[in-house]
Amino acid sequence: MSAAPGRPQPYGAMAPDVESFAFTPENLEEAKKILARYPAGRQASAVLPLLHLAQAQHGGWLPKAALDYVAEFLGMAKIRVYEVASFYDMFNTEPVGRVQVRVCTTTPCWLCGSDAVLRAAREVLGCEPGESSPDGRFFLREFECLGACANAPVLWIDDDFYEDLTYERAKAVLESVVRGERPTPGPQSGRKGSMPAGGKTTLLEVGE
Amino acid sequence: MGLLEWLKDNRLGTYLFTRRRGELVGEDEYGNRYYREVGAEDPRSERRWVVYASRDEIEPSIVPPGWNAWLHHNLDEPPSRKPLPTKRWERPHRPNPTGTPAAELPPGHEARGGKRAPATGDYEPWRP
Amino acid sequence: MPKLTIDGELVEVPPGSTVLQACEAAGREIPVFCYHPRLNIAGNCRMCLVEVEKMPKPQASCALPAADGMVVRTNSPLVHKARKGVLELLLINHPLDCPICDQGGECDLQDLTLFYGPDKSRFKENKRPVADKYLGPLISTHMTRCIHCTRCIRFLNEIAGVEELGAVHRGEHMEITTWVEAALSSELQGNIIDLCPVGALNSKPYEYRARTWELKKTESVDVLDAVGASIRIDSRGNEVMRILPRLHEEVNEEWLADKSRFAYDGLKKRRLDVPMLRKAGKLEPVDWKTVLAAVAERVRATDPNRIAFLIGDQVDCETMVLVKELAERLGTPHVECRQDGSPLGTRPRAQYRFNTTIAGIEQADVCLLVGTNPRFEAPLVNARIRKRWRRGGFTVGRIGVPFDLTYPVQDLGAGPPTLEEVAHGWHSFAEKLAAAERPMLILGTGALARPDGAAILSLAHRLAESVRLVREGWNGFNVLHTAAARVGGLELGLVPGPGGRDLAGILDGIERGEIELVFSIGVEEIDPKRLEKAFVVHLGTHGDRTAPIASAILPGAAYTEKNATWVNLEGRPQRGRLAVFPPGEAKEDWRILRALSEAIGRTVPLDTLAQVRMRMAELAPQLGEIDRIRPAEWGSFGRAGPVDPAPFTSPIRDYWRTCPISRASSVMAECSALAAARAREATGTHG
Amino acid sequence: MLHDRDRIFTNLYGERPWNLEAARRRGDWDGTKDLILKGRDWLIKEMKDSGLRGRGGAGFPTGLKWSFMPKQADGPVYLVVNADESEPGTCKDREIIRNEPHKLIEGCLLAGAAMGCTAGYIYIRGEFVREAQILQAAIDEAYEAGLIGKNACGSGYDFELYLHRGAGAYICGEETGLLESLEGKKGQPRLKPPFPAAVGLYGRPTTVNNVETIAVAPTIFRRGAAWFAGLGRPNNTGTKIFCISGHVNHPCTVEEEMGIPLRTLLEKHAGGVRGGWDNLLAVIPGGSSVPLIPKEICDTVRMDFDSLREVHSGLGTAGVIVMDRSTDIVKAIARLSKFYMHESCGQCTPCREGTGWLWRMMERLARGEAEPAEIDQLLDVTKEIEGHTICALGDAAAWPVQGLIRHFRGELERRIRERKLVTKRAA
Repeated sequence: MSAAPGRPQPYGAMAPDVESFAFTPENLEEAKKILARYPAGRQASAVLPLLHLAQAQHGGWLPKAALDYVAEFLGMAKIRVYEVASFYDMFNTEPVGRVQVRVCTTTPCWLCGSDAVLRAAREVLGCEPGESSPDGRFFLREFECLGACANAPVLWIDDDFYEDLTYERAKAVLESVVRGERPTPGPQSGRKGSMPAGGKTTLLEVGE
Repeated sequence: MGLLEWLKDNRLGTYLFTRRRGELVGEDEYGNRYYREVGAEDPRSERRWVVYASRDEIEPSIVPPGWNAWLHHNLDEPPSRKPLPTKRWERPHRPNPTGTPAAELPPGHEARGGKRAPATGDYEPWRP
Repeated sequence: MPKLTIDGELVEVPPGSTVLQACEAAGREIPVFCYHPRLNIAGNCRMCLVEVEKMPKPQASCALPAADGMVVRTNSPLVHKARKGVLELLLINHPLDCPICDQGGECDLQDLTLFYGPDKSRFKENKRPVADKYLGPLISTHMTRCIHCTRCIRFLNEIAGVEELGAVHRGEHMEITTWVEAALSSELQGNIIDLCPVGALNSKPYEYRARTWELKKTESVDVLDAVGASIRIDSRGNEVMRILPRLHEEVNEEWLADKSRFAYDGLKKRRLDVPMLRKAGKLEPVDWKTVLAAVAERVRATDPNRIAFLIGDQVDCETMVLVKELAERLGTPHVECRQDGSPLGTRPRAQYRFNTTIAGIEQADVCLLVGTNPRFEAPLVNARIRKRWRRGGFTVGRIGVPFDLTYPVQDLGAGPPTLEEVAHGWHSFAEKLAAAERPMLILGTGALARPDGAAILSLAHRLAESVRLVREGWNGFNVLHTAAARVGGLELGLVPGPGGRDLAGILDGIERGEIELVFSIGVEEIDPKRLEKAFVVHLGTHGDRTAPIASAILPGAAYTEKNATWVNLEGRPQRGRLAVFPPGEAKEDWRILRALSEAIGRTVPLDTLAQVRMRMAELAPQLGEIDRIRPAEWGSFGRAGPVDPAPFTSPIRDYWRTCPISRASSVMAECSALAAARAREATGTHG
Repeated sequence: MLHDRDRIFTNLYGERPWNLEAARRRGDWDGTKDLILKGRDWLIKEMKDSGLRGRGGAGFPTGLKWSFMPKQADGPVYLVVNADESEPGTCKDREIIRNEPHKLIEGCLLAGAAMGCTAGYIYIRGEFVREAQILQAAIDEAYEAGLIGKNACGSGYDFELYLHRGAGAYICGEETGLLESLEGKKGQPRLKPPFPAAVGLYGRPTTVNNVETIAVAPTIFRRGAAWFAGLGRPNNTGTKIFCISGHVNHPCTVEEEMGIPLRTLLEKHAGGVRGGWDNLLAVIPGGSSVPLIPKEICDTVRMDFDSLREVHSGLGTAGVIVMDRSTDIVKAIARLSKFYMHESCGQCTPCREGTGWLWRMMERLARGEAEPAEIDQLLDVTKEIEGHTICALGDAAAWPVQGLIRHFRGELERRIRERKLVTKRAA
């Protein structure tokens, strides 16, 4: 790489130099399946799914080598893949903790107490939003609206939403995650989906 | 220094404003006194000014760097309260001498009685 | 044809026009940042908002198709408010460093703010800082000033064909970058400096050297390749500060290749500024009188048949007129302007010209490249080919060594055998050429400057005849020269006369002692070892390759230092103008030859530039018509013979260093080293 | 009040399985073949007659939108379903996708048939990982049962349906930003014209519809346009899923008739405002992009497109965000400004530069650190953004702030005054 010395690297000095990246055979199979969804000559469409795949394979973040690999896989210019990877919020281009903990703090969740959820996350994980936990296992960040506002506030851990949280419930969920467990996702208040907590007011007469 | 000159330099206005709203913040090694506005509407746009020690010709560059920075809102705390760190190689501040006998003259300047080096040309010639 | 009302005035514009074009047709100026007529429409700066009746919001005129019956207002309070608002938003994060900004004085943002902008800032927050990016030795960046118009990205993607710049991140954190710190690889990258409407992208060599208003602007032409791009030389005092392109639709549009733009620091290095004479094996500075007398004496003492004139790549036509006159008066037939040894003759003229013309490329539908790498030999011609390709329905074939030309190319083969196949119609590409409406062939000098060049030329002629490259109103036969002097030399007939020796003959003659005195008029591309044995009188500008072996040095003027005529590869005569004076005691070349002729006692009776030009017009009337191409006659040329199957190679290995000026330039040296490193890396990782 | 028999989404709460068998029992995929065979014109006419307006926020009549697609097209024509639900306050599509995926898939097929589409793409936001898994499983089920794909439902019509996952960008909910993202680029909205119906996905004619719009279509076709048009009010017909969040006793999503009074909606289904109706401060009635309305308006306003427009707000996505008197209203709106700053794509000037400025000013105003004149300046900046951008995100960022200033100017001024008093006393 012909980098000028002393200039800031977009990847940051922290990023370990990952030499090479390639899909595992299973992921390669999956990647080919994804490619088949798009018309011929439009492989570029698969860039988001493939980056998801690469990020999952590489422990939650995308090294430059992975971006180059995806670019070559799809026949795209590298800069186009870099653009995409930096544009979308779900891609991390710097090393982060493997378990991703995101707290929704947009207005509907904030109204319902996301500050307390964030406080619980800070306490349990021991790091600030945007940082990885001291043991490097978790990555905490604030996220914009997750689209589960009737079940606010929401905590998003890896693939699952934990809803209807309070400080105590968030703490309980996070502590069990830290212990390596996966608590049951969904509303932690015990209600079903987004049904009113006081019992449903509609769909009373719809039978099985 | 007559009142007329005071008016011309607007020192009267500054004097009155200083009396009314000014709070003395500090004084530098030249005796210039620095003021801030009391009760500014917005602390970020509070007025800060200097009343020069000199009674006649005023050279604004006499303001030392720390005070200059404070006047321009680059510092929150005035150097009298929180002195700037000085570097080993720093030389004492002195006002801009341009136009005074102390003015900087390049070597060979007529006023120095020197002789200028001949023009060198602005290209590199080739010599075998 | 849609008819629109613009500020109450009715205008009619061609279908497919935008409202912005319609407004311009009506004489209304619409302020823009992101819009550029030669780039795709981005519509992101929002500066060109106009009010259109029946539309609820102000519309971006650059992106709005003009429709019949539209009523547009460009001057209403709504429009003014919108412009002022957009400018205020552009300025809130733009640093107020105009006093130290290189763009100051020629900045779109400055100008438009003066016209439409707010008078004071209401922004009390902190401005956004952006880290500067490294884009290589040619372009310096100040990304805090960037207004995200994306012109640079679009230029590189669309025109240069090198997808290396992008906008990463989003929202207010969006940044233009290469992502990984890497120099751009395009030969047209300098144009993004001109395109940048603010001071975010600046010329690195020019940075902090001058302010635009102190510069003297001289309109001239470029001679670092054979395209003859129109340039503007900006000078201060006697120093060239920078070189910019000038609009010339038929040649360079508004672009300029990087070598032409950035090699000017070579004009200040290794210059020959005093006459020199070899005394006791050492070159020593002398005065003009001495050197002319010494050379004259030597000429008088030499048999004219043992004197030869060689002409270099950047020599102007005026000088060549003097050469011709002088050679005639001396009675030497050994005059050669084809420094590369190509077999091109002077008649018919079509054999050495780019007959299609550069603008004509846009009409072509099939193109065959033979032994040429236009990306290095003439980046602007390559950009035209790419422009044509982008419009679609265009096939490019190539016979030669594969190289990325920024557009897809069908590789037919590498050497003469493939050309033979196509010429004889055995190859399917021949059918494609024959079936095309406007086919074209571009023959590189790499295919001609070889021992079997005449046979290759003959094959090319055969191909041209068999697929009918020359048709009613169309001539698809083209030679892509790399030397600015070549076409001019051929137009003036500076080739060996009866009994004269050509390049190979002259070099062999030197070897065998049959040629004793060689006038090197700016000759730099011939191995000096082959000239060494003769008494070499070198008229040149730089201490490059020939000067060290010369016996007498006559310091001449570089292209920025004289009023002179060059003929570009299309056969278009163009005038360059003096921007600065030659260094030291150097003189304009034709004057030196004029003085020499007098010293020899065979005075060429041309005393003024006007007289030289009159004589030039007598020798070649077409050279009197500046900036006009007189179509060349077609005929037969070349000499059939056996061909060597070795593949064609481009005469240019290293784009950045091809002439005395670029070889003297440290900027070009840096670019060359970077390109070499890139090539090493590419071969290193991909086998 | 809507009767349960008129509710379309009978499994809104996921009480029963989402799978094909259960969906069939709820009436999905019933007679789909016959509906397709009734032909394009019938389908579009029926859709027009139903008066359905797009459920994605803009409320454009769906039948009209469908009719813009070219009658004859050589080559592919696309249907794209916008499941990039990211508007703060909105969580209806998630419920449809995870509990009623077959309604959506059947809707895709019928909409595709109505417009002659060759393929459909459902663009689901990347955050909905589990939802995407359910939807993919449902699509696989439908393929297996021959309901979509070649000769869908035995009707002779070929329709491919694919799922595409986004990766976290609100702007991809804008239809052209979504298309760009689907093509593998950054989700930066395109210039319009040309509209997607002419030049859309991969340069082909394309219609982009919201999940709810598509998911209600099969029921409309089955029960008839007249049934749907009979619900709600003229020009605002049918049923709508409302998402109620914030300071209510029982936040929920619920399907209701268009035009239901806001107060009824909150009190009947959401258990009322926390601390009683009089404790209400303001409501954002249609997702974060619409201006808020204060209690006086909430007392009487009806929840439909036209009624809310009359009070300078909008129905948007019907994400009702309720705020009681304990709310720091300025901070709530400032948080929305931060949202828009974070989600601005950065393409065009007013939004890129303006959203950040708005947020920073809002943060200061929330603390009262400002001059009274800055309120007007803020309003002025919102006007500089509004209407000057490529897509509607600029407007969406401006409106909440405008709504705040319109209804709570007094509150802003009070904070500035109080802050001044505090600083003066400190000095």
